[in-house]
Amino acid sequence: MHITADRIIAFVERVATSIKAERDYLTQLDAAIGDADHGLNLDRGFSVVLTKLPTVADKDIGTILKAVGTTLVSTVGGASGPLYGTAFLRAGMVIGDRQTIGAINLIGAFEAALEGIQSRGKSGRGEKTMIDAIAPGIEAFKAAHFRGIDLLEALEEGLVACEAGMQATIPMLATKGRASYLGERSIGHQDPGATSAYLMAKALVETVRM
Amino acid sequence: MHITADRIIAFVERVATSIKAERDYLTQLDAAIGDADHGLNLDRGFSVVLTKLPTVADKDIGTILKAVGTTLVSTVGGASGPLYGTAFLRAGMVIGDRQTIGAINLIGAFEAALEGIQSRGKSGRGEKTMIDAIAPGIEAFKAAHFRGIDLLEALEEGLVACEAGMQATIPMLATKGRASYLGERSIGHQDPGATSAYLMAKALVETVRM
Amino acid sequence: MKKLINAPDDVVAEALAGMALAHADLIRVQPDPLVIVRADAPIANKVGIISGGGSGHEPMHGGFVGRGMLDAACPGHIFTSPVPDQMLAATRAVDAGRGVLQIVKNYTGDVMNFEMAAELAAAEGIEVATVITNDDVAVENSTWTAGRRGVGLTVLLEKIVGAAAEAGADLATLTALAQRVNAEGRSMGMALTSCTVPNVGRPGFDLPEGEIELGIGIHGEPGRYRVALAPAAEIAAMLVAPILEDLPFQRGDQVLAFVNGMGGTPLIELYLMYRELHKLLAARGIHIRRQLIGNYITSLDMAGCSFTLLRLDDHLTQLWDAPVLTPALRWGH
Amino acid sequence: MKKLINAPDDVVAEALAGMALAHADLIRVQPDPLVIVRADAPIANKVGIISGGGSGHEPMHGGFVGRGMLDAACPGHIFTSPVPDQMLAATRAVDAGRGVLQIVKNYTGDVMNFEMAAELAAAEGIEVATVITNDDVAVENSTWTAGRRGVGLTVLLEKIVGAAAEAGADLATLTALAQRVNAEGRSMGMALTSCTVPNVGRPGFDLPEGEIELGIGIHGEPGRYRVALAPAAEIAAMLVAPILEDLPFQRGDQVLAFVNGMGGTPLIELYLMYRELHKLLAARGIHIRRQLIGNYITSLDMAGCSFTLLRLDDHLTQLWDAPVLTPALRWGH
Ligand SMILES: Nc1ncnc2c1ncn2[C@@H]1O[C@H](COP(=O)(O)OP(=O)(O)O)[C@@H](O)[C@H]1O
Ligand SMILES: Nc1ncnc2c1ncn2[C@@H]1O[C@H](COP(=O)(O)OP(=O)(O)O)[C@@H](O)[C@H]1O
Ligand SMILES: [Mg+2]
Ligand SMILES: [Mg+2]
Ligand SMILES: [Mg+2]
Ligand SMILES: [Mg+2]
Repeated sequence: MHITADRIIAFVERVATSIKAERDYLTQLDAAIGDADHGLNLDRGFSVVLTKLPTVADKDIGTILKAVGTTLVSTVGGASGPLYGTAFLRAGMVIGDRQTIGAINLIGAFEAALEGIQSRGKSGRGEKTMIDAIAPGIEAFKAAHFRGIDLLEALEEGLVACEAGMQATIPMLATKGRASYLGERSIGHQDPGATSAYLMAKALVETVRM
Repeated sequence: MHITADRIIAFVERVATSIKAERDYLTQLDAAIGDADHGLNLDRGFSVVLTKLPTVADKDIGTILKAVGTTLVSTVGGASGPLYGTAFLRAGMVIGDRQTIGAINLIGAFEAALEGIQSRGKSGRGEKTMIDAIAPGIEAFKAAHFRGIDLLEALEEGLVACEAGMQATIPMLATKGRASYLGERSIGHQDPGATSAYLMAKALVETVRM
Repeated sequence: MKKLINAPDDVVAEALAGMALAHADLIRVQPDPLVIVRADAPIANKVGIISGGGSGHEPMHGGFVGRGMLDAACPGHIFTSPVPDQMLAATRAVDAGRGVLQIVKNYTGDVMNFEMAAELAAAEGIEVATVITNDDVAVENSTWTAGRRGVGLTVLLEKIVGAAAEAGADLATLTALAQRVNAEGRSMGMALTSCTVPNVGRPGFDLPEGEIELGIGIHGEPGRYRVALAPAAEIAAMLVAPILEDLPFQRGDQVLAFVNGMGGTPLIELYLMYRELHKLLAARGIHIRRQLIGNYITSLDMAGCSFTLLRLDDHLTQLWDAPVLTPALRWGH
Repeated sequence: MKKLINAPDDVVAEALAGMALAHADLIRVQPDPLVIVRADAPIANKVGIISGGGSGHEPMHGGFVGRGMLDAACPGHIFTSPVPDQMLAATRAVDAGRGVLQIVKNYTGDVMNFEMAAELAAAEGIEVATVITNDDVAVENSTWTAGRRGVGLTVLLEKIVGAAAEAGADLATLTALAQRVNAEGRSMGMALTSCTVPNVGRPGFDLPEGEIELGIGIHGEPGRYRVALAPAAEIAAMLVAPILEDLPFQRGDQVLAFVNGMGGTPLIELYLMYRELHKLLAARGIHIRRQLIGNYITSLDMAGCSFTLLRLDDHLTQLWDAPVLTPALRWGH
């Protein structure tokens, strides 16, 4: 099973829709341990992404993802702007001018994206950030793929791990991002960035499933 | 029946006690149509008056009343400071160095006090101020006295008129003082100054009655 | 009530002590009777300019004491006129033989207390003149009422008259100038919330979430009208219209536009309101020649703002631009 | 939510438009990407000083653009770091060939966005240095966390470094100076109330009548500790103790004492807090050589305050006293 460029476009559109729908929920999560803007930030960014998509609609997947990344960097701001922006940019760079991609390309793209986030954010797992949803998701997807499982099913396994990772941020003590200023008081709240990362993963699975 | 200087001291003390007891009520009335300080202002002034009374305890009535007046001018501030201050000063000037006074002296003192308030405040009856309690009170007291009634009873008649005058401020439209800024919205509230004037009149009757 | 205070009764004295410590180069605070005096007062050969009123309007008036503005300010208790003893002490402290001008906001209490002080000063042989500001168009001006309140224009008037005094003008000239400024300016204010007097402990009036007070003064008193909360553009229009009509301001007029915060409204909203004011005036052909934006004549923690417009000519503009060095306003030195 | 605004999404742009109209002599506002630039930038032969961060902290940073302070400021959305495009545009607008210094408050988002901008500017051949302020003692400084936040000290640093840049210092000298100021200053803040982000429409957190947040930042985030409301003297002590311990400040030190309001607290309370601060420092033998009191780095309509202490020597004092002419700070001209 392969994913075509127009599926990638559909994926980005679905992310935008999902972020808009969950905007207030994400912002609310951020109010508890941050500054109440995560949903606003991402929705602002993905709204602009939607207006930019037509200009890359007939382009290769790398170009599409890099356009998403640059737009996010230029419009989101906050911590999540550079992080998600870098993630999409790096994924786009790895995929390059392909018009269709398979599981192996996806793994490469995911890992490049994660590495981009970690080096831009100087962060790792267990710090109560988006990484805690993304990293286990990638691992599970990769493991499933190497067990020989079909792309969609492997992605679904990744999504389950991603969701578990998101929920696992609740008991964590934040050591990166704004939530870290709260010290012990950050415990007991789900990380907004881990939540938006899960929404993106969910959008990907839904797009591939369609 | 005559009123002695130590009765006047007792009267002033009773006013101070009554103002302190009704401080929040007066302030609340002022919150509705003024700036929520009338009780605070008068209580501040009469508290200082209490500390000054010993210095005039053995003096004539005029000296006592003038000391009250000067102290009120120097400590109350707002509109009520100059007004009540002037009232006590003028009353003291009219009474002069008497050690006891009767109804005729009281009438003279009341009228001088009222005139002091009116000329300092450039105000008259029907403007929703302390004058609307004071003026009818004086008139009724005077009428009762000239009907040949005893001092205490005459004062009691005055007090009834004073209270009615106070209540009559409720439906009035204010045209003087802060309440006038409210225009029509001043209607329906009892004037704080008319209320404190009534409290003073009540204190006088109670002192004489004792 | 949540405030950064110790005991409600000590707020004014403690805040003034803080001011005195912070600005010892510009002012000194004389206790009992409480007066804020320019550090180098009296200034030889200069008419003294004094003002005062209830506290709770900070930085007014104490923050305007200094070179090029006030020589002394008399702070009353919160929202309560000061007592004559204070104005008399201020007058004595700043008189240099050329007389003293009292700038008084038109409130019954202020007017009467300053009047008594002026009588006492006159008895001591000090020449005193008084100018009463009454720029608030929310209140109808009628001989049957206490008249209009003095509000935002007072700040501009103190700056302009202070500059003229610094330049050596005599008492009669300053009085006439102050009267002219008062005649050429108008204000109107609004509140989003009430304010809480420390000694009272709760807001002066209730203002539900969807409502605002229009035509407020600066003492936490309710306004003339209660209307529905509206976008900034509409609120600005409600404030500007009665100001323009009243003077009236006319096409081609040049003005000093003053957007004042009531104490609890952040600067970002005041700048936003300034933009609305600018648009409304531009549409009427009125040119903003100078501006002042910030919290200058406040009502404790009230959220809201007021607009003041003062018609300018070259002379008033020069006086406005003249150097001023006070805790709250400083430029040109 | 009661605010003087039109649509929540337009607050920043409209307020900046108001600022541009009001201070056209000092600044210009470049749209898309949004940057506030000194009116006469670039200044020949001067290192450019830029800063920026989320909006909602007015007058910071836009109010500090002008002679003797910042050359440009990049305003993000409310409480959201600006994007690299803005810093790149600011860098281009102020670079006069001697390089540009970025002053960045230590927040993950700010740091990353400025970092990306610096990479882009470097690629264009503009020399860029970055100094990160992290003066907030409420946050433990550990290599395992995002580190301390940059708060009040940023204002003082921008003034001091701006003065040195105006005097002609080169980029390396300015970077070292900024690092020194950052090393010599500490801050701590508290909130009486939360604040309301226009786009959110309700307060960021609930703070019951009898409680305050201690160790807050400037983004409406909850603080480190929630404690009972206390008299001003006790609150001042709670703010001062961790500041003094941390540097540590010592008997005989001379300091610049900065009492900052969070936006909704009136000046009368800030002066009262200054008195408390003065008393606490005097008792420890620490001398206040200079002071700043007012709303300079705010959190929208939050009520509360912060203290910042900066250890001064003669050199820093001279730079602090040097002329500054910006919308929010002006003296010495
Ligand atoms: N250093 C970091 N590394 C990875 N993710 C981070 C880091 N810092 C913050 N994040 C993520 O960013 C999210 C917050 O994003 P957002 O609210 O948009 O930005 P800001 O914190 O600047 O307001 C957090 O929930 C967290 O998941
Ligand atoms: N011109 C006036 N003549 C007579 N009484 C007045 C006048 N102005 C105000 N008052 C009285 O003063 C009272 C208010 O006193 P107070 O609250 O102490 O002063 P302020 O209005 O300055 O706050 C009013 O209720 C009214 O009775
Ligand atoms: Mg956030
Ligand atoms: Mg009153
Ligand atoms: Mg009063
Ligand atoms: Mg943010």
